[in-house]
Amino acid sequence: MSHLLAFDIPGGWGTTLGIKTLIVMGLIPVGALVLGYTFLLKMMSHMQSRVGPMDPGGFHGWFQLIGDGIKFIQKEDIIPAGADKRVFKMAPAIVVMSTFLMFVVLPAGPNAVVAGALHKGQGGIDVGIFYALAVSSLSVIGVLMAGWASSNKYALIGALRAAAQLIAYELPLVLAVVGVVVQAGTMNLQGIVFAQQQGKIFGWSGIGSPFILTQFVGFALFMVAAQAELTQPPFDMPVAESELVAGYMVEYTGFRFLFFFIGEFGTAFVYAGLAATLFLGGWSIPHVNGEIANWIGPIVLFVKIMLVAFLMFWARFSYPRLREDQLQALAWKWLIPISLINILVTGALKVAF
Amino acid sequence: MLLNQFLLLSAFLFGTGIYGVITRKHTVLVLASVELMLVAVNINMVAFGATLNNAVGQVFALFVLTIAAAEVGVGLAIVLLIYRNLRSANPDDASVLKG
Amino acid sequence: MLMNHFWFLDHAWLIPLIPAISYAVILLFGKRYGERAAWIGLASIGSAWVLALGTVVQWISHVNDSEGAEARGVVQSIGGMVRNIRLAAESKLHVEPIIHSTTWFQNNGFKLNVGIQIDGLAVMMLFVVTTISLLVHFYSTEYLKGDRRFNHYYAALSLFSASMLFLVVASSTLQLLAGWELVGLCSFMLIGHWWEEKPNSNAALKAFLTTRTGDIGLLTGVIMTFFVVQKYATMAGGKGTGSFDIMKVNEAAIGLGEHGGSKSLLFWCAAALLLAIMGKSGQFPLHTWLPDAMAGPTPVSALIHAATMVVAGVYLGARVYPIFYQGFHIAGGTINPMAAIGGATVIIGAGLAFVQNDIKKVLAYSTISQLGYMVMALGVGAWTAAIFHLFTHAFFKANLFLGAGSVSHSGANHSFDMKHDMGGLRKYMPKTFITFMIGTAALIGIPFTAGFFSKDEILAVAGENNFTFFKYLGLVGAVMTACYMTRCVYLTFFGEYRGGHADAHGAGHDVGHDVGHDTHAYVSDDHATPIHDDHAAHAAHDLHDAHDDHGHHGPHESNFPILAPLFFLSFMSIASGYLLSPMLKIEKFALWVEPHFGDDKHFNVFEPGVFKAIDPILAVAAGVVGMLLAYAFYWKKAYGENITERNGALRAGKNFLVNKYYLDVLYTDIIVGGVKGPIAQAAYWVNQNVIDNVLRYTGKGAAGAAQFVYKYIDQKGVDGVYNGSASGAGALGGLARKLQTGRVQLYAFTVLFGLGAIALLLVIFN
Amino acid sequence: MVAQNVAFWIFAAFMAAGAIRVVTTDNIVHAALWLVLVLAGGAAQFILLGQEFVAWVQVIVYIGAVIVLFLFGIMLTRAPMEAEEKLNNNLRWPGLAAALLFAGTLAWAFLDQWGSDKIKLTKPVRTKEIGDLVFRGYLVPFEVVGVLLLAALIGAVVMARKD
Repeated sequence: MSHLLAFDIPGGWGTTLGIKTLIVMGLIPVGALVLGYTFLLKMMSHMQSRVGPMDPGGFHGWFQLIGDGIKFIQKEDIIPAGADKRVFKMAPAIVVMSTFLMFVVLPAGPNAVVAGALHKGQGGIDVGIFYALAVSSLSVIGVLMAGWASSNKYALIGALRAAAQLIAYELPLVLAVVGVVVQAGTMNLQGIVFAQQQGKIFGWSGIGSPFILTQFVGFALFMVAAQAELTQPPFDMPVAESELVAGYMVEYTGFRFLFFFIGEFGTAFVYAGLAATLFLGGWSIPHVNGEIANWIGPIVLFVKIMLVAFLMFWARFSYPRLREDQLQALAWKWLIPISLINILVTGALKVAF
Repeated sequence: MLLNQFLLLSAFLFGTGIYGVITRKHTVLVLASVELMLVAVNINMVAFGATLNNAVGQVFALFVLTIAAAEVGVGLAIVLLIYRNLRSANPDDASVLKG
Repeated sequence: MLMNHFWFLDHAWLIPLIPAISYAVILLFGKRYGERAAWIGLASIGSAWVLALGTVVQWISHVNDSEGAEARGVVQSIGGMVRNIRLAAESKLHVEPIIHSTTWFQNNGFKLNVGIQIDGLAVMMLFVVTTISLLVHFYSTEYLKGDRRFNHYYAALSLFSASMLFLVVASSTLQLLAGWELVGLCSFMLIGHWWEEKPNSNAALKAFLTTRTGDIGLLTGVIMTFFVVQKYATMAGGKGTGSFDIMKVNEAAIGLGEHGGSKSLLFWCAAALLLAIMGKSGQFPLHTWLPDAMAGPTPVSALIHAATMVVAGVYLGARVYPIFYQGFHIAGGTINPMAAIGGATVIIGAGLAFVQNDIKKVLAYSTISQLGYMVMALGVGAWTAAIFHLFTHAFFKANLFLGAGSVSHSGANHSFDMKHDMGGLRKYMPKTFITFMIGTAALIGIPFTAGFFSKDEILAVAGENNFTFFKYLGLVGAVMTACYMTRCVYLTFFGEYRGGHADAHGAGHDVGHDVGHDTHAYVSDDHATPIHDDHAAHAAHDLHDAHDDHGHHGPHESNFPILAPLFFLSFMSIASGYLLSPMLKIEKFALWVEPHFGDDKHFNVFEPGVFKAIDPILAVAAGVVGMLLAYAFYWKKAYGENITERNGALRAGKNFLVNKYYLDVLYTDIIVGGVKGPIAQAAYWVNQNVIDNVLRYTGKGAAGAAQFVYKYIDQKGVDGVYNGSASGAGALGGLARKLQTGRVQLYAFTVLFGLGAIALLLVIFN
Repeated sequence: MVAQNVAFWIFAAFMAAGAIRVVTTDNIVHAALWLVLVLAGGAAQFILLGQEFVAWVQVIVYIGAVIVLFLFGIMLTRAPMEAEEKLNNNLRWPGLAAALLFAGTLAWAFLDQWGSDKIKLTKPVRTKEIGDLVFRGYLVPFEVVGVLLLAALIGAVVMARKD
């Protein structure tokens, strides 16, 4: 049974690949739905005193999300007359694909890495976090394609805003991670987890060395930048309903819109997972090793993801939208210099100690 | 795998890039064709690096990538300037030097 | 022991760091604190001063410990702090410097080290720089009160001190270069402190650009030092790797010189570095920036002239002295570029000081002259004497400059014009007068002041090393020094007070002092560019004037922040001389500052001179002669008033000096002006009668010939050829023009196709 | 090795098709998107060669930044939905000649020189090796490239700003 949890599936590479693909394709929507249900529907309703999402199905509006899903799927798939059909159809798939690809390197236990077979024994691919950030940048292409192919001014403006925003915030995102990488001495996510689990703080190994304690600046930068990458409030100019009527998604209906929805919340899920892995120790609990770690790893990771996601959505539902120039100024004048200084200080301390 | 299959692929891409540089009527596409040529060069370097079993090829490819990024930045700025001055992105319209 | 013997020496890097931090703090937060920002600067330089004092004490005890053989055990037991103490031949002992360096980066076997190198020379400089800087900081609190950029002034002052200290403790020539450039930048900032007035910004630019000329030399020289090391390492066998470490550079220079390796490399290296010294230390002919630098606030002038900017050049010379010593064959006793430049500067600077009406300019030219002494001393192999003169000169020149500032600030309505705004001030400001007189005495070399000992030392060692010419050159310089300083003192402190009534002055200079600011003395002095309508600039000075309303109530004594540094410096102007005097059998200074250049056996130039009674007698005689001359000339008017106006020869001499040897106007004035008069008359006659006739007949003959040539050869033959080739070229060009389609992509095609064809050919024929 | 060869030819076919479309399509945005395919194929080839790091650098720099800049530039100036009249000029045949000449010469030289050299992959290159190489052996070029990037950044800003 623990074989299955560890993604160490018996059988040829074809079977393995198939099962792994299925696992990922199943997990991402589930994660997206969990986040959507817990935070978008329940948390927001409580915070903002909304009654609608609390109603369907009786207890706490449990049916709301399922109902939404059914509604999206049964709707007609409309493609605007002036649209570039192939590009229009491909765009949501690329956005979702980027999310799926990111998820692949996230470790959920000592052996449980989807992309673990590449270098067995190393646990995951060598450049893990770098890979994740690289494929996360693919979604920009999808967004631009969607915005351009819709043949709609709002969509195009939204896509351009999204592209400018995603490029601007990718820098602090990557640079914030560099601090962690420098401290852990590896880009392998599994290695980063182990570095935190087995690390020491001033010689005391009681709680390991979660990098949130040493890289708190990096954590703050990562959270802000991730928020912007997700185009969530307060950085949601690309999809701003009140100005652009949902931006690049304006022409999408039915299951294509559902794709974007899943992409959005799935990406939030993965970013929360990355933040949990990079800064909170991932699946690990200090001093818990061996077979048992394979069992509780996924649970621990899930709890940490929910913790981080709570922070994300808390910010999302609390702050008003920034202006476009404020958004760029924040990235270029504050986050990037701060993250560069963070790298400098981290490097100096790494050499010093 | 043969080294040559990578080299031939890169030669093909390079040729395509040359064709694009000479024939495209939009400056951005000329830049894109230059990128094709640079990718061809990168494939060459990485293939040789793999043949020699070291990381030097990768390092050079990284330098090429960096320079490509800088080239695109400056190139697009130039394109924007040309567009602003001539209201056209066709390199044929920028023919002040015509004798 | 809580703090080991070497704590201050090991942590000397703190000394430049503290003022550097203060710079950042003042710059970033200075506005918030207003004038209290001065105290940040003062506190930082004060703590740097304390640290420097600590290094002095520890270094001296270190040297003293190393002298006795029984103390060696203690020193060695300190372990890695000192590498090892070697006893050289004839029990002559050079204490090794304390070097702490770390590899900044390395590439292919070459390591770039950065760190600190602390030895007697560096410790001495640390002491001088921090002391003068501390006094200048303190002085400026009063002098610049109410200035419009008070904070920036203090920030720049801090950075100035920091960069000079950084240069001093540098352990590699590259660090030295960095400090050097920073010093240049800071002097630019400070000279142009009141940049709103055009002359000031011009002066700053001139200083910067002139020293930059020299900096080219430094950059070249530093690069060449790398190859000096490489060459030496290669000579020793094996793969030679270059280095920028000063210790290695010095060792290599000595080694190359002793073993006859590549003298020309050493020579050019020394020449390049000499160019750097010329630029920075105001040596002829690159000295012209230094007097213009008077445009800055007076405390800055004191700092520049006594402790930081100009001294950097001499320090460089002392730091990598083996390069000069070997490159210029100083041991040979023949004239070498370094001594020649220094000697020329002594005379030239002193000569110019005679004709200045601006007290600061007198002092500026005096500095040039004294720097000439130092460089000359280095050039004649008197290392210790040069450094000792640097040491004493720092104190008395700072004393004089700050005294001049005091005179101007409190006595002369912020003017520096001695002729028009000063005179008789000894009654009004007796304390300033006394300190100024002590400084003057030291500069002239009155017996038993600091300048007497140090200048005497230079002359004595020059004589010993068979540089007799330079010895007498130095004596002539001493006569001139005494002369112009007596004039300066006379004009400033004796006679009748001439300032105070603006309308009593001629129109030419009233621009200068009515403005109520010292920088304008610069304008009035040149008489070249009287600026009459800079009232906008005056408005900016109003703050100062408002505070300074006493300026209109006649001359009076300065108050404590100005006088305290003066007293201290006066004390040092006398006391600092007693560290080295062969006459009195004191050789402490030589013992404490002599550096270790890596090869004691072959390189030992640090012996103080041997005392011979004739030397001080000559020097004193020179001083007395100079003073008597000036006394007769200016004071008693033995030749009547205005002899320079009446006597043609003297007038010419004076004009020569007033125009600064015509260096600035060399071509226009000499060539155009010299030809006027009798020469021109005679030339005109010859021209009219002889040449014209010859020409006339030659011309007629030539015209005939020319007609023929024109008609037949030129028009038909030559023109035909040219016309033909021109039209041919035109036709060809018309063809070639077709190629210039202006289509970028066609060009790209041509290039790429051609490239492909060449590649194909290469493949085929390979 | 068979699997890798198969993968290579599949990727190579995609890349070739993409490259041809980049230089022939009449829609600018489509051309940029085809270029994405070529670049992604290049990254895939790098992974086949065991050179992971440069593959992902290619993805993050080229696809994530360069192509986005292209699309951005195209859309900022004008983003026509319909195909333009023609995006190729009348230099088609000279261009083809130059391209064939170049590609042919290169191919000939390659075949001549490395006729049957095989790539024997022993182990993938670890990122650590690249770091060591860049920061030790190639430190100076690295610094120079850094300065170049800064210069390009400033240059691009200066050129593109409206005054």
